[in-house]
Amino acid sequence: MAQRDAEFIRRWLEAAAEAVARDASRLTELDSAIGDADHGSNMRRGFAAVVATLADQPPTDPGGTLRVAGRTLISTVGGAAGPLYGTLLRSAGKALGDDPVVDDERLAEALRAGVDGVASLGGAAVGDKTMVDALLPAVSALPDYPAARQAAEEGAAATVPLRARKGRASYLGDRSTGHLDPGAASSALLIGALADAAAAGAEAGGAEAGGAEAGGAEAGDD
Amino acid sequence: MAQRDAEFIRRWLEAAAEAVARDASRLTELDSAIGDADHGSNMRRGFAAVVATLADQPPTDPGGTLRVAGRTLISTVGGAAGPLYGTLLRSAGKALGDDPVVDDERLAEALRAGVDGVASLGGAAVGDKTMVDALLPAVSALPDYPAARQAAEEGAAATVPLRARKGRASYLGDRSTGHLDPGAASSALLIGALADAAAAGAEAGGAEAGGAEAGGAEAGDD
Amino acid sequence: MRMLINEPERVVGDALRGMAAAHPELLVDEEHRLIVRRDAPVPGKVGLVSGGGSGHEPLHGGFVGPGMLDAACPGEVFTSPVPDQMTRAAAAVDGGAGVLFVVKNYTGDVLNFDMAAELAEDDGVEVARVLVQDDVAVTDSLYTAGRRGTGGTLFVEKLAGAAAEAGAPLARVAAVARQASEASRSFGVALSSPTTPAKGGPTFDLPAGELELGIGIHGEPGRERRPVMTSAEIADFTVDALLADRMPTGPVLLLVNGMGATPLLELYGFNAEVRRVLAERRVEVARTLVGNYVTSLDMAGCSVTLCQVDEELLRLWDAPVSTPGLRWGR
Amino acid sequence: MRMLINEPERVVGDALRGMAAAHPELLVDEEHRLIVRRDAPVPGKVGLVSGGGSGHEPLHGGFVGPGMLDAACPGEVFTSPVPDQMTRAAAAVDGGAGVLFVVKNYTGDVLNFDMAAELAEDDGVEVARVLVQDDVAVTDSLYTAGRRGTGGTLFVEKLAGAAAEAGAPLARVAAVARQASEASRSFGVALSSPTTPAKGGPTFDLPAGELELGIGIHGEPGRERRPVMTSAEIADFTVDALLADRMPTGPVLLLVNGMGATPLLELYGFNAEVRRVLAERRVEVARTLVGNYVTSLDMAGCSVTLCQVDEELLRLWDAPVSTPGLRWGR
Ligand SMILES: Nc1ncnc2c1ncn2[C@@H]1O[C@H](COP(=O)(O)OP(=O)(O)O)[C@@H](O)[C@H]1O
Ligand SMILES: Nc1ncnc2c1ncn2[C@@H]1O[C@H](COP(=O)(O)OP(=O)(O)O)[C@@H](O)[C@H]1O
Ligand SMILES: [Mg+2]
Ligand SMILES: [Mg+2]
Ligand SMILES: [Mg+2]
Ligand SMILES: [Mg+2]
Repeated sequence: MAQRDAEFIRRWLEAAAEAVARDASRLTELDSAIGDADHGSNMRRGFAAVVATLADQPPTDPGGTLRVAGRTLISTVGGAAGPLYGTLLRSAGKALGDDPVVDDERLAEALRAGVDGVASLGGAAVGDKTMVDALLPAVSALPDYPAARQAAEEGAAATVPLRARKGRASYLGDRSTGHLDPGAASSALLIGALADAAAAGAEAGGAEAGGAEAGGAEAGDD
Repeated sequence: MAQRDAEFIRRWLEAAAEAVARDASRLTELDSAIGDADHGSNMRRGFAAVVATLADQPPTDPGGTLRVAGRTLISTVGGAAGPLYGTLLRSAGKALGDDPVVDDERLAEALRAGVDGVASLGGAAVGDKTMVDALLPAVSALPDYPAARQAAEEGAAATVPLRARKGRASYLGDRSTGHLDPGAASSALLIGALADAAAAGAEAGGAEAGGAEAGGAEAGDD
Repeated sequence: MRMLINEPERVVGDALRGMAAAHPELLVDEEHRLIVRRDAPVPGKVGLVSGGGSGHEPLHGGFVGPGMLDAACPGEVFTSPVPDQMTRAAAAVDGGAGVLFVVKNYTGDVLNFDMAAELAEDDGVEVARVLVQDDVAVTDSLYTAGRRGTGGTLFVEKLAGAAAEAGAPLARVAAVARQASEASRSFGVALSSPTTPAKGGPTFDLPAGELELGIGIHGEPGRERRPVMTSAEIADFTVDALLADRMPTGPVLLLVNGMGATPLLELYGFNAEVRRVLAERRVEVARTLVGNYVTSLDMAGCSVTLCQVDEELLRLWDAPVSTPGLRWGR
Repeated sequence: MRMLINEPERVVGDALRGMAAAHPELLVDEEHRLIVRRDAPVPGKVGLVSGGGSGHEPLHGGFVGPGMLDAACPGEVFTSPVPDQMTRAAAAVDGGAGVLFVVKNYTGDVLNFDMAAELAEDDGVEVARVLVQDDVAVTDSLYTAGRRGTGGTLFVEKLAGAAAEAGAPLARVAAVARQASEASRSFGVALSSPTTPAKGGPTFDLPAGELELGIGIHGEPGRERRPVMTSAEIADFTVDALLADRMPTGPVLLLVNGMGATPLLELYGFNAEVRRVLAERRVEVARTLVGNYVTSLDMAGCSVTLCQVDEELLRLWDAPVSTPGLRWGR
């Protein structure tokens, strides 16, 4: 089973930042159909801040990295997504403690704790048409990363026919059906980035060695 | 030479009211190109008030009818057109004094005095792209009514290439060229209505006998 | 482009610089995104803090000053501010009598303010919170995030602000705010979508000849789309919705609010229709406010808020207030 | 339809009914179309009367009250009122010290106010008149109807209103008004056309990606159309146009005015840019007002007005005013 260090988490979050930046206007578009047209810019701003913070003062353990990233999201995103995604990462980080390296099973458990944190903070269950619809099946599939990616994408897609019961889409009542939930869409991006990071590590021959990305060069520093 | 009484003036102003109401949105459209999009509703409101006032308390002489109509325009139109058209009719009415009947030559002179009043109040000369461009050639052609109509229409059409020097179209500078002046357009309607009234009288065999209009039934009352 | 901006990312920062320049009587902290009463903290006075996404101006920043808020925390456009702002605001305005957070009921606002309250209490500041949830367009609130906070926020901030200014303790200021919140009901109608900087265009498409009933203040589509209605018909529909939810048993404060792009001329005409319906339904209007107060950027449309008042609330409403957006008395 | 109205013909009457309901402190005469200070005529005080087409609210009706106008005459939308209104207003506010007409320089306003002045003087009321003609976008004023009156009107009405309130005689009030008028310069920019009730749609088509420079307040097209500019570029262009026409030699009052549909958030951001340019050009700003004060229905856009003040004008500016649209001091 692969071992994950701070560098792995950083690569994940950098990949997530890229994905979110690339898809920002799609996320905002989704949010304008059933929300307030800010989800893309919120996520881009938050993840750009995460990347900057981690580049500036990189924690040396995966738990610390997740906690710093979570705190950064809370301090920069705002809206519903800020506290929720911030809690996802912080709760996962807390579950990992200060261990310098963790295996995939520990990481999966930590992320499940993170999603529990999201669900308990936001009070949303699967089927409420929120990010939880993508996150919960994804972390359940971990540590099988490709399965997690697929579960997240399917979970997100499954929000389309739903009537929202949480968040501002819920104000629309029946008019919320027929649209993809923007938070579920961004969750699928985050899980996809995680799977990419894992795949890059695997390609490079296992452990936490860097992938093809620029960040990979620093993989051995830790 | 035909004789004109109060009834003739009333028929003219009723026909003018009809023409202005029919073309109100065209006048407003013209005014929105180089003005403030109110000329049609201003003229419709004012002439409807004239018709109502004259129906209510009809003066028995043409001069009095013109003066009442002019005062009504001043009290109901506002904008530039109100005082200007009001002055046109009032000055013409003053020139006619209280004579119960006047001939076409007197009426033509009175209307020339009215146009002088407009020009001196507004300070506009022919070529400034205002109602004067239609009014002045028209009253010069009187008492040849068909020629007056044609002169008004040509005078109005001639405003198209001009750069406005008076009224709010002048603020546009060169951008005022290429558009028909709304006040010149409404002046052509008023002169057209006058020519119609005269033609209706002539058709009915001269003097001030009524035309085909509903108002014609009352023509003998006066 | 209908927007007078530099770049979408700079909108809120630029606005704060401009506010600082226009209002020397306020302390505007662009870096930390705070608008604070210049004499804060006022010793012994309860501090009143609110905030929310930007784009609703004058709410909340324009309501900072004697008799109303002590501090406002502006978020990005239509995005709740972050907890750091509110914690800092609480520290800046706590005069030893504690701080009241006035929170519009949106998931984001609630989560961020709650996190901030925890942090502020860790710092030794006593914090109470009142939720504004006045929008009757949100039905089935059991199956939603609950009712939204909209126009009623103005009443809560003004009335609680007057109570705080008069020296009431935290529990009392919070009770006034809660009473004002519970007594407030709003309903909104959009005639156009707002243009958000992030999207660079309208949030939703509203074809000519249609309007949205039951909108919030974030450019979300409403509950229902209908062919255009006259001002009189909109007043009938709106007031009926308000009275069906809560029939006042005493005099009310009336807010006829523009969403940002509806001219005052039209709002006053609409007020005439609203007053007609209220008179027909025998509701007594004690005070009226007509204008663009709780807006949604450049959205055309309006909302109506009723807030039932007793003698004390009416006295608090009439009490002096001195802010950029609301000013009267001494 | 972006309009909250019943029928186009009823807009002004409906608005007056709604104003009457919202402002018991004013006397609103719907039949004769007048908004009058309730305690008018104030014995011995000069009466200040203004008016113009509707659609510019809060100008002028929202500026009636102690410290500003004694009466306002609202015309139809974008149409100067008729002489009967002004004559009646003059009679209603003449406290024996005469009446000053504040007239924006448009052919219609000038002609109608002049007719009214004649009639009022026939009735024994002493009338003086001051023209506001502050719009620097109108060049070659020899070949035009002269400069338009726009944002500077607010300064003239406030400063002359304060002088009248302080008991100055007619000649002095007129002199203050004339000084304020001569010291004021404005320039406006449209990001969209207004929607007029009479037309039921926009007055001009402004394609996305373009703006109009040098507009007035009646939805007339401007002098020039350009590709969109940033807030900073618009501020540079606008302030340059103002300073090229008149470089202040002392402190100025600054009005950063919205045309009706530009959000306060954007106006404040624009104010930051205007202040930057003014600082670069070493112009000292004594006071700033940011908001929708001299509007053009639901037009998006802004205008900037500078009014150079001496110590006395500044004192008059700071003097108390109590109207629906402008209120401060005691
Ligand atoms: N109570 C909740 N629980 C879980 N997720 C939620 C909840 N409320 C909202 N969300 C998620 O947040 C997303 C919206 O995020 P964002 O647009 O950034 O915030 P806001 O709604 O405040 O504008 C929604 O699409 C949804 O997935
Ligand atoms: N100084 C003037 N002399 C003569 N006619 C004028 C003058 N100024 C304006 N007009 C006429 O008035 C017309 C505009 O009338 P209207 O739209 O009702 O008034 P406003 O310009 O006040 O909106 C113009 O098209 C022009 O023909
Ligand atoms: Mg959102
Ligand atoms: Mg016009
Ligand atoms: Mg949001
Ligand atoms: Mg006009």
